Amino acid sequence: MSWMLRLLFLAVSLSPAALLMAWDADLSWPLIEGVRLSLTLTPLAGFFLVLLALVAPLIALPMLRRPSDVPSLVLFVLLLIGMQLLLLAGDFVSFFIGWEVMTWSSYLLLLRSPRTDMVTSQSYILFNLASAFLLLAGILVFYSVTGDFLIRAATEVSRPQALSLVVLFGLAFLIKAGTLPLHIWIPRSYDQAPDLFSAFLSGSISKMGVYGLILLLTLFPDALTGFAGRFLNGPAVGYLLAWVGVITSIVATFKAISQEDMKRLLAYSSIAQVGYITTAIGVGSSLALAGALYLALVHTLVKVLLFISVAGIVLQTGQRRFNDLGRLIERMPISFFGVLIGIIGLAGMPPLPGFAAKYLVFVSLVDARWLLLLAAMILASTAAFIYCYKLVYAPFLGHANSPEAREAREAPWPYLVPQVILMGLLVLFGLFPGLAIDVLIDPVLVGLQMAPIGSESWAKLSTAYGGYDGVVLMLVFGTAFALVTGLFLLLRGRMRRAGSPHDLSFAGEVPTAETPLHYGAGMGRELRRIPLVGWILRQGTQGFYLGLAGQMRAAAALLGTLYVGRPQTWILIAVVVFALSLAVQAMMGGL
Amino acid sequence: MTLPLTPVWFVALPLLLAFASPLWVRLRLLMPLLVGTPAALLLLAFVLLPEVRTAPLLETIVIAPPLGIHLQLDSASWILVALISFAGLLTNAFIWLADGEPYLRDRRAFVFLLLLIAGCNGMVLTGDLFNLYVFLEIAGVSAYALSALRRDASALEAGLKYLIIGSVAAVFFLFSVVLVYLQTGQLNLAAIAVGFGEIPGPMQILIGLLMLVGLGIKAELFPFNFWVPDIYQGSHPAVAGLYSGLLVKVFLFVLFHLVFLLLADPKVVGIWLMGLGAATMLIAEVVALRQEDLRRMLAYSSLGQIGLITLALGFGVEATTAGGLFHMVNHTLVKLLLFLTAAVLLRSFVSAQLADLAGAGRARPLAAALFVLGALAVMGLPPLSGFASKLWILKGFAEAGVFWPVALILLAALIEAGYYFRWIKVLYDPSVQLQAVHPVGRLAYAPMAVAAGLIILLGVAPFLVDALFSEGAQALLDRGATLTAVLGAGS
Amino acid sequence: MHAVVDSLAMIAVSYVMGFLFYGFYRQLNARVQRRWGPSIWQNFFDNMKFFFKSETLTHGPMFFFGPMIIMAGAFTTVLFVPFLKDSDWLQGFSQYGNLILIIYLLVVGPLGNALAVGSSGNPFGVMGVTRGLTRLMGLEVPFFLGLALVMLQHETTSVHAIMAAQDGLANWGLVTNPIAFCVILLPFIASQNGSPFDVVGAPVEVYAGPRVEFGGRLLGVLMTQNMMMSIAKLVLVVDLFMGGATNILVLIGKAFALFLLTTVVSMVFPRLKTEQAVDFFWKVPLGLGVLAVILTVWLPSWSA
Amino acid sequence: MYHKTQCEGFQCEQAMLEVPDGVEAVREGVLDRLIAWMRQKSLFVLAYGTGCGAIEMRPLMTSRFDAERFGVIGAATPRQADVLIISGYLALKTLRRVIRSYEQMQEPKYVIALGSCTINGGMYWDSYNTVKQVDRYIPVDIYINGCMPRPEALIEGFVALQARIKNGEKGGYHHYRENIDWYKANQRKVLGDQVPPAYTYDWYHAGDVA
Repeated sequence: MSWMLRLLFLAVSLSPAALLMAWDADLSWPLIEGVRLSLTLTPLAGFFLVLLALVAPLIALPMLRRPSDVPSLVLFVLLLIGMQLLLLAGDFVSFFIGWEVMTWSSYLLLLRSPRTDMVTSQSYILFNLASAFLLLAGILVFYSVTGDFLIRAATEVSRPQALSLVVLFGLAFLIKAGTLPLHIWIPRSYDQAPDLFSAFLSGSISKMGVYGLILLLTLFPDALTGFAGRFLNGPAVGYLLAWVGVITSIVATFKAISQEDMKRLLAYSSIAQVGYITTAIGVGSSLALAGALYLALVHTLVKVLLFISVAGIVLQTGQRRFNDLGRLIERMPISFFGVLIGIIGLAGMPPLPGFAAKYLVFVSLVDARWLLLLAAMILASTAAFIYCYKLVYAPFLGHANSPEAREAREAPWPYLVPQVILMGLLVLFGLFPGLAIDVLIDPVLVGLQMAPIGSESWAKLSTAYGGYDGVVLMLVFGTAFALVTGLFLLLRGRMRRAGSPHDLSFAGEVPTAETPLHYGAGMGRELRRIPLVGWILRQGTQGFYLGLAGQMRAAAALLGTLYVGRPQTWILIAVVVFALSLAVQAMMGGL
Repeated sequence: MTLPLTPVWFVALPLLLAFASPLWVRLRLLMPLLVGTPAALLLLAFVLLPEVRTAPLLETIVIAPPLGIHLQLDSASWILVALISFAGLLTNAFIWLADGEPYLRDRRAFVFLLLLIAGCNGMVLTGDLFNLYVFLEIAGVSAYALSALRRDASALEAGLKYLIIGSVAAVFFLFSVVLVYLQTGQLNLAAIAVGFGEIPGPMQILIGLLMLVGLGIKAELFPFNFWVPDIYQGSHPAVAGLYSGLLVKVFLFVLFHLVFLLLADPKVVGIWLMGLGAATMLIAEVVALRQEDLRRMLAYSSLGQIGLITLALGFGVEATTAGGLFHMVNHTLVKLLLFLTAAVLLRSFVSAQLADLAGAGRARPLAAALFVLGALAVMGLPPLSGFASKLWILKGFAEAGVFWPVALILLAALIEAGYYFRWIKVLYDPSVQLQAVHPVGRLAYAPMAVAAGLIILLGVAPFLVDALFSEGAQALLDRGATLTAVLGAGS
Repeated sequence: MHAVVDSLAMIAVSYVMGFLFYGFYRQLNARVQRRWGPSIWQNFFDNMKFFFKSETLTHGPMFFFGPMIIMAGAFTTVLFVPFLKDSDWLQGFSQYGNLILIIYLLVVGPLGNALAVGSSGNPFGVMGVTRGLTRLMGLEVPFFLGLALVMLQHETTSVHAIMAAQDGLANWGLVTNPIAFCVILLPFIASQNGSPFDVVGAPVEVYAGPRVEFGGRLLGVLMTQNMMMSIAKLVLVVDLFMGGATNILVLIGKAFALFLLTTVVSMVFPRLKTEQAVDFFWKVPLGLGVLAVILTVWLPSWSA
Repeated sequence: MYHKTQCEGFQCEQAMLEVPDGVEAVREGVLDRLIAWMRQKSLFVLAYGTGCGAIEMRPLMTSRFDAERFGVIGAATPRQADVLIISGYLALKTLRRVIRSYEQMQEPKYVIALGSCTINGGMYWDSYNTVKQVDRYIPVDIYINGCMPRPEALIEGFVALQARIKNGEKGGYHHYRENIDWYKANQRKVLGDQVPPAYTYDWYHAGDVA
């Protein structure tokens, strides 16, 4: 029975892939009078469906590990169905249905974690529902303008209508994407969600906000330039959006550095990465969109890889704080490589595809002549090195700081298989930066009626501003590495392994197991002394939102006093209201 | 002898059975009969459906209108009648199958339930103002009694309070009936409708206000609904579910029936009703944020939904009205489901307080899952039925280009999410290991499962029924057709 | 074959230039301090001594591979920077790369080595790495902004194309875009680990910083890559701002001139703390960069 | 007057350790000579200020005496250093650190002991807490006597050390490895259980003395 269930679950997790292969027709389903759901597959949605198809089975596999949580499996299936509906939506109602199914099923999945607390779950669902309801409002405005629910470019829209549409849709998608200052639900929920589900949250669900933002651009062909014209070489409204994205990534990056918990760090890093994507979308040129899609691809692969690795660590050690881990490189080598490849991709280091994505975005910023944005983005992406390093140093290197970390074993194979596959994919895309362009991104750009990037060969990424060759780069680096290592080993003299991890230069002192040798938490503490960073880290939106919630509760208490338990008061109020209405009518001259 | 299948059975059958029941002594036969009556009524409703869809059914009793009494079953009232029978069936089945409190599985309880059904059916069907009052009292009195059935202080207090406020409402309504009769000399609704325009303006306002206060109290509109939480909390949840799911809907329907029938231009009061609806909705949703008792929370949530329906019906456009009617049905299903869940939880854990239910999801997974389903539906999240009706309402507003109700409805839904999800979170609190005190039979879940199944079905395939609601809305809104049907073409 | 010989030649040239430049630097430094100083070959001796130490301690495989990665990164960087203009020689694989790639390659090695430092388990080393990354975060912003001004000026990221556009002194980047040069100058010094931004590896600050655990041959590798990487950066700036070089002597001359400039700046100023350095980068060079953007990008577009 | 005819006490052990004059120079080939030549050109010094002699290190390294001329330059950590300078008297407390640091240095490594205190305790000859004779605990390659020796003397010491390295003479570290048990016994005698942990030297026993 449970065997069948597992098989079924795995089959469903493969459904996005199957859909991608087999989809060739449009479906439609009547809902109520005048509302008909129609399903179709656009190239843009196809791209995000590819991401989903890649990720879903990889996360489903470790979820199946015994003892598995059957409600989680059911909810995950619902979530997948919702997301596929969202991506296949040819009209806004199915889009919204998919969006909402995704929202509530992910919320219920979030509750499956024993760590989720009230503030987290409430902020998750309220922000997401706020996003959904803004979306619904936008859809209704759209409906009142065009007269039906089909997703298509709105041509005859007056400026105020277009503005309200852009604001409503934009806010909805920005909440989902988690840009500042609407991000507050992300770190908490990514942190406290079930470990594997965090991977899905960050890898797939956040991409839906990105999908929405790009979709928004297609709704109004001149959405970015239409309102305020152009700034330098790009759209003026996009300039604002790009700054929102970049500030998001800067702030989130610094917040990430100061975290002391692996999953929270990854959560903030997720916000930062989506910030880059938002920036690229703001630029809006074909180069920039290619960059945005590329970033989305890389971020999906990388974040799923990292979250699964981290889930493996948490599974084996029960620890998630940097200070409680360490030295896992010897105990969990494959997970180490997972995280290593992950952070190389995350940091956008060549030769992994993260670099190709960043390259496209940088070039598009130069092309748009938005150099200040470029500088700000560089700030975020170099500051990201610090948290990337922290992520690999604190759990895997250094000294083991807890008994669990000293005795941990490698994660079970359902955790390792997805990691190995994702590492392979990252290396593949890194070697062939043109592959993703040619196969995944150019069709989308053509579908959006933009100039494709094109690639002369899969090994090459080429733009008007130049490009690079991934295979040559990898070959040169690999040869150099082999050469250097070989030469080094040819030299005379003995290599000796230190007899103890405590054989350290420590100013003549002898460190012991009690000496605090792990620098995991210290990383980022120094940063606070930099005035700008210190200022950023002192800010927060939590106070505002908690205050809002407090005001709401105060209002509830105040209004609640109306509902007293005395019949005489009820009658009194009824009679008084009756009398007052009569009096008012009388004064208005009605009587 | 063949019994003609006419609308009169909707009132007569439950009344007959209820009053005849003391003659039966042997309970074994009686109970299935009492429980089964709503099923028979539901069957009857569906048998009559094809006829109703072609033309409204008029059942004249003794003399033809305008002098005599008549029952009118049109597409709109059919929805309500079917709903009443269905809700009664579910509640009866639950009480019967749950094998719970003995005072509820008693003959008296079923008698009162049947009376309640009879009263509701009567109110919906009748074409006569005074009859309306009579049925209103029948339904009211049986409701008071149902509240007070449990022999303890809180139930008696609830019953007494309900009696007081209900009587006040009835008095207000009776005054308006008297005034109408004085002014027009008619009691038949159609006839009054024809003559209503000739009543002097101030008197119209007075009558309107009296009716509004009377029915407003009963239909739980804002400044008159302060009694609701107390009563819902004091009554047994299954009964409270009937109030919320059934009784209020009936009064609301009556209110709007009167508005659309009596007034040549309902838009005049529509805006005020919309305002009342919006206020009811927002205030109730906000107050619900702090409720710590499941029944009170559901009561406020119910008020919120009533506000939403008022807002939709008050707009008086076909799409919103159809959506509003659809939402009535959905809300009935959902609230029945939620209150029955509350009954299960209350029975299992003795308390309905938030703090005492923490972790209930692990001890009663099915009940908690059904609660989640109900909560999602009541917030109007797809793919459940609440979404379809809400979408219909919102679409109606959007078509008309009126966006303030849209904003308010969405805001209210967000606030609603604030407390429903709080409850869901607490139900699934992992830190508490809760043990059920009393067992609950598996059969008790059957009625809830039926409601849940319908919620899902109507959510996924609302096109199965949407024509009914469109026709219902047309029937409700088309004053001329009703007048013609009752009074003949010449009037 | 050509590629192999060419690559080896580039590596050799950068190594020789590296130790000679550093030897010169130590001489000059000594003279400024009124000392005789070591011979100009001293860096070569030091380097060779480390390569031939008879004992080398490691802290595990990652500790060993870190220096290998940084060395491979240095080789790769050198090979992706074109040393000469209009020549078949000393080009390496630079036609397969671009300026942004080179900037990132400059960081690959140090990050690889940071793994080794972490693997050693010495907190002082990790502290040094953190400081290094923090400084990188500070310097990269104005540095990249300055280079972006160059990319914008030539509308390409190809170093070859930028070099080709600067024929004749009048077309040197230094002349056509002096403000960009000013923007990158100080970050450039910092990226060379020069004073006043040399807090990262300073012996008295955190016990030699990232290199605390490295000794023997591994330290030799680190020294080598440091010298080669410095040369790669110098040549890059020569390519971008000083019109590149047509033959090796010109290259050495221009690189030496640039080296002299940075050395003089380095020798005059005392060391800054990490956060002071970062703050400085975000105020002065970045402020200059913003000014440059306003002057060279915004104003022309508004007046147009 | 007391006149020493025979060795007595620790002096006998000392005699055992002393390298006879005119040791065989370990010269094997051109490469070794080249390496030795480069080694002597570059001496990285680990200079812990263990005693008052450390005061002479500063003028040595700075402009006036400029040891960098000889390729002598300071190193921050034992891993990078070639020469350990024991600058004056060693207390028991510092001895432990010095041993630890010495063992952490990478071979080839040399020790220069600076000042009389390192030879015989100097003015602290009767202190309960001062190590009187350093080479009982770690091997000393060059003694530079004086209290304190001038920087010129230090330079002379370095030059002498360079000459020894250039000639390919065996450094003190060979001694230390070959007689590790004796050194450790001595260390344990004064330090008790405060001896630095064994993992820095236990590989000596594994053979493979390169």
